[in-house]
Amino acid sequence: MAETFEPKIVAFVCNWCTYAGADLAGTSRTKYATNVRIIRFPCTGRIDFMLLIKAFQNGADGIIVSGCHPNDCHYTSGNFHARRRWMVFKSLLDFMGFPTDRITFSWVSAAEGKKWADLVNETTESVRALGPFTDYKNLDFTQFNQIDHEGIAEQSR
Amino acid sequence: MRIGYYPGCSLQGSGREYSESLFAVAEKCGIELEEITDWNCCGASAAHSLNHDLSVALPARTLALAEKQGLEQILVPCAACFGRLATAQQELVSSEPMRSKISNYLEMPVQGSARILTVFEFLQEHIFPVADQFIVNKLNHKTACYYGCLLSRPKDLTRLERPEDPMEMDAVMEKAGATPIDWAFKTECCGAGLSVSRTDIVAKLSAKIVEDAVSRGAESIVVACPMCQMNLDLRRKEINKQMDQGSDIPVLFVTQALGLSMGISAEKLGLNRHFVSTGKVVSCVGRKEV
Amino acid sequence: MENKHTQNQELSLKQQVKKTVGVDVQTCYQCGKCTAGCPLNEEMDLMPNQILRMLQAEYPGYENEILTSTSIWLCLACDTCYSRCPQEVKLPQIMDFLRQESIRRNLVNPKSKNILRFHRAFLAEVERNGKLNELGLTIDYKLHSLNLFQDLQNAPSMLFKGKLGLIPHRVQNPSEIKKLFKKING
Amino acid sequence: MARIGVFICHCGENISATVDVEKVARLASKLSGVAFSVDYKYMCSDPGQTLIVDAIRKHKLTGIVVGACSPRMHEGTFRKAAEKAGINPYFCEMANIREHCSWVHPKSDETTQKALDIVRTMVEKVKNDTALFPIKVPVTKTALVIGGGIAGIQAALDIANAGHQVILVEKTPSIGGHMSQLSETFPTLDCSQCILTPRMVEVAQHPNITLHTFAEVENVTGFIGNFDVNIRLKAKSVDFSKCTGCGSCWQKCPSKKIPDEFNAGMSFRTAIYTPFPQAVPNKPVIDRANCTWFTKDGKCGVCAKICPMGAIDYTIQDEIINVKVGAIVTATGFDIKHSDFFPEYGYGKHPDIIDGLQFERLASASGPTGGEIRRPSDGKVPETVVFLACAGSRDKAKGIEYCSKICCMYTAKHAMLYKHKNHHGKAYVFYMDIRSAGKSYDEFVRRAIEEDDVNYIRGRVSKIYEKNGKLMVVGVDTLLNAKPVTIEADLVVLATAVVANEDAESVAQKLHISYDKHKFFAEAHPKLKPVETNTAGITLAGACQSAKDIPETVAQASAAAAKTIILFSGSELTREPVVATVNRSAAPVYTTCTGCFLCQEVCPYQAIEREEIRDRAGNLLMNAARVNAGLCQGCGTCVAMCRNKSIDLQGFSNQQMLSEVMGLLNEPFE
Repeated sequence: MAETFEPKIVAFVCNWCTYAGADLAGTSRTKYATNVRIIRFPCTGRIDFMLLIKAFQNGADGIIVSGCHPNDCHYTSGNFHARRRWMVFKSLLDFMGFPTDRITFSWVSAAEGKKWADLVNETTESVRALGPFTDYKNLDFTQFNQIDHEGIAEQSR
Repeated sequence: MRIGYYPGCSLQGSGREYSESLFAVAEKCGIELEEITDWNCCGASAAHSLNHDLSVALPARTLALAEKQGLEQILVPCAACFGRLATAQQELVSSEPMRSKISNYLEMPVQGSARILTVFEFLQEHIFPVADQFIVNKLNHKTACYYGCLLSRPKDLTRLERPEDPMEMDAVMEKAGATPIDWAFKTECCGAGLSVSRTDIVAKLSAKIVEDAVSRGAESIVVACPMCQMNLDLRRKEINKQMDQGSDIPVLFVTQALGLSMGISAEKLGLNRHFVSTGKVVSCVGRKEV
Repeated sequence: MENKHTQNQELSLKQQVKKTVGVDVQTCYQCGKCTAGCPLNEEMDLMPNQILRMLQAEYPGYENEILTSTSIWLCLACDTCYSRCPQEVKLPQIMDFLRQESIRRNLVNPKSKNILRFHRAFLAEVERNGKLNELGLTIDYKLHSLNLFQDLQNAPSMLFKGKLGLIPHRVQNPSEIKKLFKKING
Repeated sequence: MARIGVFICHCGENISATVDVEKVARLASKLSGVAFSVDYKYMCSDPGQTLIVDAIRKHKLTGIVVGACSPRMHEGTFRKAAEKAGINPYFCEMANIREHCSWVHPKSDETTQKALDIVRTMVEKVKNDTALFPIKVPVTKTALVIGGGIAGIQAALDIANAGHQVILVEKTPSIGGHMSQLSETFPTLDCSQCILTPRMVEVAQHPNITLHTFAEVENVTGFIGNFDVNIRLKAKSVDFSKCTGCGSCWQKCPSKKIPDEFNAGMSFRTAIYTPFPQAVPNKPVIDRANCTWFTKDGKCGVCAKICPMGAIDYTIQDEIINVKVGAIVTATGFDIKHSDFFPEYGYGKHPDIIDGLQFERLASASGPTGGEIRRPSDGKVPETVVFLACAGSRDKAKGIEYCSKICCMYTAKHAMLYKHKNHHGKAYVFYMDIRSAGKSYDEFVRRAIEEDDVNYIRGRVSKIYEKNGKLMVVGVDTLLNAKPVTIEADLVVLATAVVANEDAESVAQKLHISYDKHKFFAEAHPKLKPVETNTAGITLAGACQSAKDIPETVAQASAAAAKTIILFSGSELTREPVVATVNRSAAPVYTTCTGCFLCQEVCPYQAIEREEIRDRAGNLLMNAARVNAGLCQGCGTCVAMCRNKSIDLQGFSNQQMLSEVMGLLNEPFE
C-alpha cells in the first residue's frame, strides 16, 4: 500500500508558555509526532499572521499557533491581541476561501507538556486527513509578471 | 395594562377570603383582574414530591392558557401556587428540551414568557400608586408581618430585597396605618403541606411563630399565603396546646388589612370566615394611639 | 458513567442525583448549616447534612438507609437550607428525587406512608377534576389513611364558614387532565 | 559574508541516543554560510566552551549556532563564550535539538532530519542577527512605600536602614494600620501596641524616611529605576510646623458625635482629632466632612480660638507634590466584611453581633471599654459569648471562596482573652476546620480548648435572632450526629472575611499592576516571585496581596525591601536589549512611521511615546512613535500591529522571523 503522507506542521509559539511547555514535554520524555517544527516568538502578540501565509507558501501543510492561556500572558495582554487579530485575519482568509482548518489556535501553558504532545499529535492527524496543501504549489507565480494588454484593451472599450 | 389572575384551588376553598379581599381592594382602586380561563391546579407539594414532570406540566398548562389568552403578566396571590408556577416557568425558560417535552405532553405550545407577579409586586405596582386616595382609616395597631417560606425563598424567584428580613409586606401594613414589629420568625416555616398528614408538626412549628409574634406585642399576624393562614388560624386549638398560655391573636390576609383601611366592610373582606375572631383588628380601625 | 466498569450496572444514588437532579453532592463540605436551619431537624431520623454525607460516602447499605428514612418525606421544601448553603447545594431538589426513588424502589418508610397517601390523594383529586377540592381530598385521604376522626371537629365549621365547597370545582374538560396524567405516568 | 559555526552537542547520550549527531554536523557544514561545523560530547563543559572559543577565533566566525538543549537552559552560557571569543554575544543562537527533538522522538531518520531542520533554521536566523548591547537604565535610589501599616513600616525601616531614602505615604492621619487596633497578638499574647509603637516612632525619627500622612498617591508614570509619582497631601487644616500636639483643640471641639474609625465605630471622636493617643505623628487634622466650620460655612471656629500656637488654618488646600523614585513597595493592607454583610445574622441590626476588629477594640486597654469586655448595646459584661469562624469566608454563595487564614488563630485568641477576663463566662466557637499551621499555632489553639475550657463546636450557624435580650445562635454540632444546638448568647463575634480594600482596584490601575478577581494584588509568580509584581520595580508587602498574619506580613515586607535594596545596589541597572525600536533615517525621510500610534494602544507598558520631529528651524515636520527602552518589556505586540513595519523588535526582528520560516521549509523536510 502507498506510504502514508507525512504533513509538515509549523508551530508558532510564545517563549513563556508553549515553548516552555514543549520543553517540559521533553524533560518528561513525552513522545509525539516528528512532523512539527517550532518557531519561537517572545509572545503570540508578536506573531505577524502574514508569516503563516509565508509558511504555507513555502510548503507547510498545517500550522499551530499557541501561547499562554487567557490571563496568563507574561506580558499581560499579548495573547488577547493575538486572539483578536486572529479573529479578524481568519474571517479574511475564510472570505478568500483559504482553508483555515489547517490552522490550529491553542493555549498551552508551561506546565502542559502532555497537552502540547496531544496538540501536535491531533493536529498531525487532522492535517494528514486533509492531505497535502497544494493550492500554493499549483499557482504559477510567473503569470503575475505578465501584463494582459488585450484584457486591458477589452476593459477600456 | 391587562393583569391576568390565577386564584389557585385554596382561594376557592379554605382561603377564599383572600381572593374576596383582594378583589374588594382591586375593585376599590378600579383595577381589573382577568382570570385565566380554565386554569388548573398547580400540583402543589404533592406533584413535585412524587413526579417531577407532572410538577412542571401542571403549572405549564396554566401558563400556556395564559399565553393563549395574551396575558403578559399574571398575579398569583397564593404563595404555594406562585412557587410552583415560577419554578416551572424557570425550568421551561432555561431548558429547551424540557420545553418541547412539556408542550408535547400538553399538546399545545408553551413559552413561559408571561411575568408572574407576587401579591407584593401587584400591590406595589398597581395599588400603591392610587391607594392613598382610598385609605380612610388608620388600622392603628402593632402587627407581625409573616411571609413564610414560599414568598421569601428562593430569592431569585421571589425577588425580595432582604430575603432573610423582608420589608415588602411591612410597607403595605404601614400604608394601612399599622405598626409592623421587628420579629424573628418572619420567614420561618409553618409546616405547610403537612397540615393534614402531620398536624402535630404543623402545630409545633406554628406555635413558635405565634409565640414570637405575641411575645413582641403584636396584636395581629398578617399573611399572604392561604396555607400559612390556615395553619395559624384553623389549627389554633392544636397550636395553643403547644404554648404555655394560648393566644387568640387573629391571622389576617394582607389584603384584608388593606381593605379595612380602605373602609371596606368586614363581610366583603371575608373577615367572618376566620376561626380565630378578627374582631380585635376590626375594632382598632381608626383607634387613636397604639 | 462513561467509565467502562460501571457502564453496565445501575448508577449509584450519588450518580443518579448528579444525572437527574444535576447536583453534585461532592460540593458539600459538611458544615451542617442546612441541618442547623432546618425547621424539621427535631423530627428527622437522618439530618440533611448526614444524607448528603451518606450520598458522598456510598458505603454499602447507605442507599437503602437513605431511601427508607422518614426525613425525605418530612422535608417541606421550604428552601431554608438552600438559601443559606455556602456551597449552593440544591438540597430540596435532591429530596424530591429521593422521594421518587424511594417509591420506585418500594422503600417508603411505613411511618411516612400517611404523607405519601396524602400526596397521592391530592393528585388523585387533581387527576379527577383538574382542580383540588379540599372536601374531596379530605374524604379521599381519610379513607386511605383510616384516621377518620382527625379534623372531624373542623369540617362542619369549615363548611359553615364556606371554606369547604360541596360542589367540586372542575376544569372544563377533565378528561384532558386525565390524559395528561396518563401520558406522564406512561 | 557570514561565517557561521555550528556546534552539535551529544549531551552525553541524551541527544546522540536518538539523533545521528555526526550526520547533523556533517550536513550542517554544507549549509550556505556555514564555515565550520563540529559535534562534541558536552558542549557546555569547559573543554566544550573552549572548543567554541578557539573555533570562533581560528575560523574568524561571525556567528554561532549551538545545537544542544533549550535556550532557556544554556543560552547564557554560550553567549558568554561567544563574547569571550570577541564577537557580540547576540550572534549566538541555540538550536533546541534536545527538549524539542531527541527526547520526544525515537531513534530514526526523521528525528535526525528534524534536528538538522532545527539547526538550519537557526543558521538562517543567526545570519540576520545584529549586534545588540545590554541597556543601561539609571536608578533613582529613593523608594516609595505606599501604606503605613506594619508592612509599610517594616519595608520603610529596612530600606532606610540600608542607607536609602524612603518616602512613606499613609492615607489616614496616622501610621500604624490595623495592627495598632489589635489588643494582644497570637500566639504569644504580647500587646500589639507595645511592640508596634516603638517602630512607629522609629519611622517618624528616621533621617532617611520622609513621612506623608493624610496623603494619597495620585498617579504614577515612568518605569523601574525612574518612577515619577504625584502625591496628594490632603488639607490637614493644621499647620504641623506650629502645632505642638497639646490636644486642647480636640478637647474643646463641639462636634463630638462622629463614629470613631479607630474604635471600629464603637465610640465617638471629634471633628478635629488624632486617631488614637499613640498616633504618629501625634498632631490632629480636621475631618472637614464633619466640621461645622466647613459644613455650616464659618460657624464655630473654636479650635482656632483655643489653639495657643495659632496652628489651625481653615484655608489650607490640598497640595500635590511630585517625587522621583526608583522603586515602589505596595503595602496598602486589607479590610474586613462587617456584620451587615450577613442576612441570616440580621443584616447588622443587632448591636451585640460584632466583627473581629470590634472585639479587638473591646479587649484592648486603649479601647472604648478600657479593656473590659462589655457588649455595645447596654455595656453589660456578657456571660456567654459565641464566636463564629468562617463568617463569610469559604462561602461560595457569598462570593468569597477563599480561606481568610487569620480567623482560626484570632478567634482562639479572642475566646482566650474573654475567658482570662471573665473566668466564669462561657465561650463557644463554631468552626468548620481549625487551620493553625504555624510556629506554635496549634499549641495555642489547644491551650484555648484545654486550659481555658473554650467549647469548640464543629458546625456552621444558620441563623441568629434576638429574643428577650438574648441572641439565639442556631447552629449544629456535626460531631454529635449533627445535633441541632441553639445557644443563648449575650455577645456574638463574627470572624468576618478578610477582603481587599475598596480602593484596591484604583490603586492597582494607578500602579499598572494586576490583581485577582477578589481585588488582591497579583504577585509575578506564585512560587518564585512572591513579592514582585509583573511591573518591574514594584513589589508587594502584606495583606494587599492576600490575607496574612503579622509574622508573614513582616517577612514579606522585608523581602520587598530586600528586592528594592538589590535594585539600588548599582548606580544603573542592566536590561536585556530585547526591546522594540522605531526606524529612523536621515532627512528628508526621518522615519517610515506615519504616527498612527496603533502601537501605543496595544502596548501593555505605556512604553510608546510620541516624538515630534522638527527641522533645524524648529518647525514641526511630523509626529512619530518612539520606544522608551526602560519601559519596553519586548513582547513585540506593537510590531505585529504596525501597518508598515516601521517598528521592529530586537532579537526577534521581522527579518529574523521570516528567515526562520524560510529556512525551515525551503529545503525538503524528509
